Amino acid sequence: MIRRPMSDNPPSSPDFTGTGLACRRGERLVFAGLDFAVPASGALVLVGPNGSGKSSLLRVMAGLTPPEAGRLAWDGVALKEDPQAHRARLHFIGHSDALKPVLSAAEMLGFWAGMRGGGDVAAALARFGLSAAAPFPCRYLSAGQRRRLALARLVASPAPLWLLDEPTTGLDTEATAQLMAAIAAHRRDGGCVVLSTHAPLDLPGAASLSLADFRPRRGLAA
Amino acid sequence: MIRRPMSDNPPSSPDFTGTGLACRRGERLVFAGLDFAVPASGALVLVGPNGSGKSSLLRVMAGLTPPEAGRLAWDGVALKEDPQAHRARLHFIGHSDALKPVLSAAEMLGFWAGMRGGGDVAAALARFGLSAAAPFPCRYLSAGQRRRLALARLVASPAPLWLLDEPTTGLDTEATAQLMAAIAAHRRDGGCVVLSTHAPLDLPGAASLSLADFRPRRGLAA
Amino acid sequence: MFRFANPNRFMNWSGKLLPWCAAATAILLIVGTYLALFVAPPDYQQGEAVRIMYVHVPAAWMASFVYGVMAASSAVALIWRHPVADIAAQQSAPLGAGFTLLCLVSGSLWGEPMWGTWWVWDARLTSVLVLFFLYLGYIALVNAFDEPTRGARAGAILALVGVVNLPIIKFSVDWWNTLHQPASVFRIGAPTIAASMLWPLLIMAVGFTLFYVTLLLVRMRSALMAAKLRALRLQEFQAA
Amino acid sequence: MSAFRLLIARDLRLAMRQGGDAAMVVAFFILTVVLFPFGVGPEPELLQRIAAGIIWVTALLAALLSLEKLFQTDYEDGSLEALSLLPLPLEFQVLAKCVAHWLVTGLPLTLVAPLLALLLHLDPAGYGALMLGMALGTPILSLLGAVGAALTLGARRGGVLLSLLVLPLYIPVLIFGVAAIEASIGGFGARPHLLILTALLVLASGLVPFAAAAALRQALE
Amino acid sequence: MSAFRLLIARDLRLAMRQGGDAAMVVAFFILTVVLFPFGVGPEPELLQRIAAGIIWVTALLAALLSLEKLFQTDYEDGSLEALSLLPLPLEFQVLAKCVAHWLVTGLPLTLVAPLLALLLHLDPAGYGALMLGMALGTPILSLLGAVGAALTLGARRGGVLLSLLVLPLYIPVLIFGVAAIEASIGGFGARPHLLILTALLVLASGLVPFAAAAALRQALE
Ligand code: HEM
Ligand SMILES: Nc1ncnc2c1ncn2[C@@H]1O[C@H](COP(=O)(O)OP(=O)(O)OP(=O)(O)O)[C@@H](O)[C@H]1O
Ligand SMILES: Nc1ncnc2c1ncn2[C@@H]1O[C@H](COP(=O)(O)OP(=O)(O)OP(=O)(O)O)[C@@H](O)[C@H]1O
Ligand SMILES: [Mg+2]
Ligand SMILES: [Mg+2]
Repeated sequence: MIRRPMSDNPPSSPDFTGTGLACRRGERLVFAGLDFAVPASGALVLVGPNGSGKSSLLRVMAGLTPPEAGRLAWDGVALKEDPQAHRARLHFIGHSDALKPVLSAAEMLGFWAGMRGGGDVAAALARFGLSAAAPFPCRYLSAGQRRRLALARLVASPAPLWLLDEPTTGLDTEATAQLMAAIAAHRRDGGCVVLSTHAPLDLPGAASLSLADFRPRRGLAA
Repeated sequence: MIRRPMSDNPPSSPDFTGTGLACRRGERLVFAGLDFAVPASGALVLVGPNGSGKSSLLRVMAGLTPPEAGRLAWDGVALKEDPQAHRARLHFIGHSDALKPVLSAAEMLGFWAGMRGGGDVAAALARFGLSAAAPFPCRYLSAGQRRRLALARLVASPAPLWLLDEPTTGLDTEATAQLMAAIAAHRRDGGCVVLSTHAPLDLPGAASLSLADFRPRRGLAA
Repeated sequence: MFRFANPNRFMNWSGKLLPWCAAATAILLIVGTYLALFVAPPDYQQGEAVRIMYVHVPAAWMASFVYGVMAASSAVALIWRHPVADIAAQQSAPLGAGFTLLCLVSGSLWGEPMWGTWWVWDARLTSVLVLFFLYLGYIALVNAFDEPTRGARAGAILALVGVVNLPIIKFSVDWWNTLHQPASVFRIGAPTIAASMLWPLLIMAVGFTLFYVTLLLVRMRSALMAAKLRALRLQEFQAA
Repeated sequence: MSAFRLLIARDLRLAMRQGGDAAMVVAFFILTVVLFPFGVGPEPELLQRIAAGIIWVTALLAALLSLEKLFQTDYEDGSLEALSLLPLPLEFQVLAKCVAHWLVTGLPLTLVAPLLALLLHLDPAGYGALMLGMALGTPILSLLGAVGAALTLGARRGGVLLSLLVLPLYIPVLIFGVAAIEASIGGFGARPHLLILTALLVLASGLVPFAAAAALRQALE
Repeated sequence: MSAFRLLIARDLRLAMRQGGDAAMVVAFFILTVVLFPFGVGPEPELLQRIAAGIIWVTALLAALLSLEKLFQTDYEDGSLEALSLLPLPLEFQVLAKCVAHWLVTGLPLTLVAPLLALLLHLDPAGYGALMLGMALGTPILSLLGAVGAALTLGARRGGVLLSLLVLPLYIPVLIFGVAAIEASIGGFGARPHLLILTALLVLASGLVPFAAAAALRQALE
């Protein structure tokens, strides 16, 4: 893994970029002056101690939280110009799993895929070892099984940009390997991935961004 | 780590034991015929794939879920005989953090310690690197900071038995080291720890119990 | 599974009892209906409308009787954790609600010709209505949970709380009505019943009780089988 | 199936699975109406006089109670965040959720209203206006309630706060709903009042989705 | 500080921080009472006749609305699980939470009731019985409500279900609360009714903690 390569020598044709980003949560500036670039087929790993702003940056990238300063762009076009197009091109998996206890795993995944135009639900479930769980309501799933189901949304309907906040939380080694395989396949197809993690992950050629480097100095943030 | 040492050669004077345990969640038998023993100063690590019943076993140990079959005992006395004494002797940290968004970190920890008779809140916060966060309401905390605050309950008021469900979820390396140090100190004082995890942890002399070995066979359970 | 060990015994004896119950129910209801419609005399005041009584009064009796059964089985379920008692309480509730509704509807139909209105806020009528809501609350609560066992336990507690409250509600409703409306014109009369009316009424009452027992056994058996099936399928999911 | 209809179908399915939502709203409606005779006494003439008012006030409260969870559960389990990141604009999603909410609450309330009118001895001449008024008014309650539910999202004690925001907005619906009944009992004809309700409905359908979507976006920030 | 008082103090502090719980219950109470004149018309004689009933019915609904979250938020954020594992028996914890709930809802409702009586032209002879009845009756509402709140924990659409369970149980309080007012307006003296309310309060304080604690335990299983 290379540390912050993008500010030194940015890749030639970046797909997803941010420049001079700052983010405020509540009344506190979490990071400032942050640049990143994720090329097609690229992966960016967000690291940093607790509270350094990894989740906040992912929310900014998804368009959930507007950045306090700076600019986000996809293929050079600012996101602000067409937020709807940005939503259509991304998958965001946050800390919560967005599952309904009374719907079955297959129904749940079918709904999320259907809202994005449909996809192969059965194959996605199989990909994360959930085929046997398909007909059962989500209330029966354990913490790790729920996480697997949330991640299955990634492969059920295609989207070029994946934003994953600590995706391996609660996964066993088998599921972690399945996720890494899904990410590798996605990148082979030209997709981008940004994810945060505290555990070392097996992502060949991924760039790493340490949020600790962008902590705003006090006084500067006004 | 030794695999299931307790069924082969049980320790001489076990403190916390379970024999022939079975657990039902909803209408399904999750595990059956499970024995364990944790001696004073001992640690037991629960491992197993997603859905194998680690969380369920911890809830049974805490007395939240009554076991479908089997017997739990502390120093040879069955827990059923005095559930209140069992509650007084344990700390259980589950998946959720039990924090109120509007209370400050110090108030929150002060409440939980006060309900168990009081303890040194400031020292506990410092132990998990939260001294600076003490005056801020919990809603300002990141996922990892929240987890640290939940874990600080362990050291704020003493209890001989710690039950921890995937305690390192969301923690950075520094906080993980702080937790391991707290566990080591607790064990030096004669305390027991049972925890579940998917990541390898640095727990010298801990026994390991794989839940996958106790999956009930169909037909046998009737 | 452990918890379905003794239900097997229940399935055995209920299977044997069921045909007898069903046959007795059919005979009593047919005889009772015949007597009520064709043998019993019309009332000198109320005319033919009095025949509603043969449905209305047994239904009213069953409404409170079934609640009693429900509360008793709930107590058994809570104290001894007996799964069959749980199922008896749960499966009784819709039947009890049905009898209560039948009492309300038949009473309203009777009230139209007798009092010129479908409904008055008479104490006895009102407490039947409240009983109906207690049934509905119980049914809603039992079905409001993801886990069937949780609903059963919550329902059992509710049924017991309700049994403490039912007399209080009944007593306060009586008081309320006499307070607001002394010497009501609309009192349900207690006519001195002639033997020619009493016999059909008693036969219908026994018929209703057996009808309830029959339906209850059928419902309990199918609920037990459904639970077994569910457990089997879940076990399959886990084994896979 | 279009995403719009898929969302309605999901909400209906959730309502069905979760143990009869419609049944519970109706039960609350009936129960509250039943409480009033206990409070004001059982005399038929008095009840007849206040019947229209009680039925409408209670319909307001029943709609209100069921509104609290319109976005709440989706918010808490992360579904709302995921929904807001879908290609279907949030405005349409709000509309879809209002339609589903009306189908499981407003519609059954409308259908059960005559029964309560019977219990409270409402003059038979008012039944038509009651039903029509409810049919026009309950969708307005769902729509206005959606704005309130979106605004109070994430607020503590959302339920009580929601009531505070929404009840004043419900007053026009209450006034015209009752006026329609009283007019047709008095023999003047309920038409003007029902036309006003229709106008309110059109207005609400046009404005609510934007207001509610804006509120949802800022709740998610 | 004993654990019992610590728990009350925490609940009070949460209520204060979360934007004035008491203020909101009172506001809901006032608003609903204000809706009625819109529903039944502004004639003072009519309002005077139904004043006691409306105030009490509305107090019931206000108490109900604030009850929904009595255990809900603690349940959802895992606090309830942690509380149930404390040495202090769950029965006492239920009692502590009921006390705190009454302090932030029942007490302010009691204090504001005379103002509403004024708005609805209640006969001045009834004020004493209204205040005393509320002071005795609102704790019963908190206690009975606690059982309902514990039972519906984790249930779908808890709010509406809670109403369905609890409103029938509230009927005796409503009846005797109103009866006390009418009796003292009629000159008979409200004592017997108030004594019955006292008896109900004693009964509820004795039984509720056990029922509610049992319900909570099974909710956490
Ligand atoms: C919806 C309306 C009504 C309800 C809810 C209702 C309820 C009841 C109940 C609960 C009983 C059982 C009392 C007992 O045995 O302890 C009963 C009995 C009876 N009802 Fe009704 N009733 C209604 C309307 C009527 C009407 C309109 C009449 C006829 C004028 C009527 C005549 C009777 C008679 C004759 C008995 C049996 C005598 C007795 O046991 O006191 N009821 N009703
Ligand atoms: N409330 C419940 N009702 C029914 N089944 C449940 C319930 N909770 C869990 N289960 C099932 O019980 C099994 C054990 O769940 P548990 O949460 O104990 O697993 P776990 O070992 O902690 O898994 P993970 O590593 O994913 O956290 C799972 O297969 C799950 O599907
Ligand atoms: N809603 C909020 N309001 C105010 N401050 C917040 C909010 N959410 C987070 N913060 C603060 O912003 C900072 C960054 O939080 P964030 O959740 O992005 O951290 P993180 O890097 O994801 O940490 P972790 O590894 O613990 O998940 C933290 O210091 C936190 O205290
Ligand atoms: Mg984070
Ligand atoms: Mg687990």
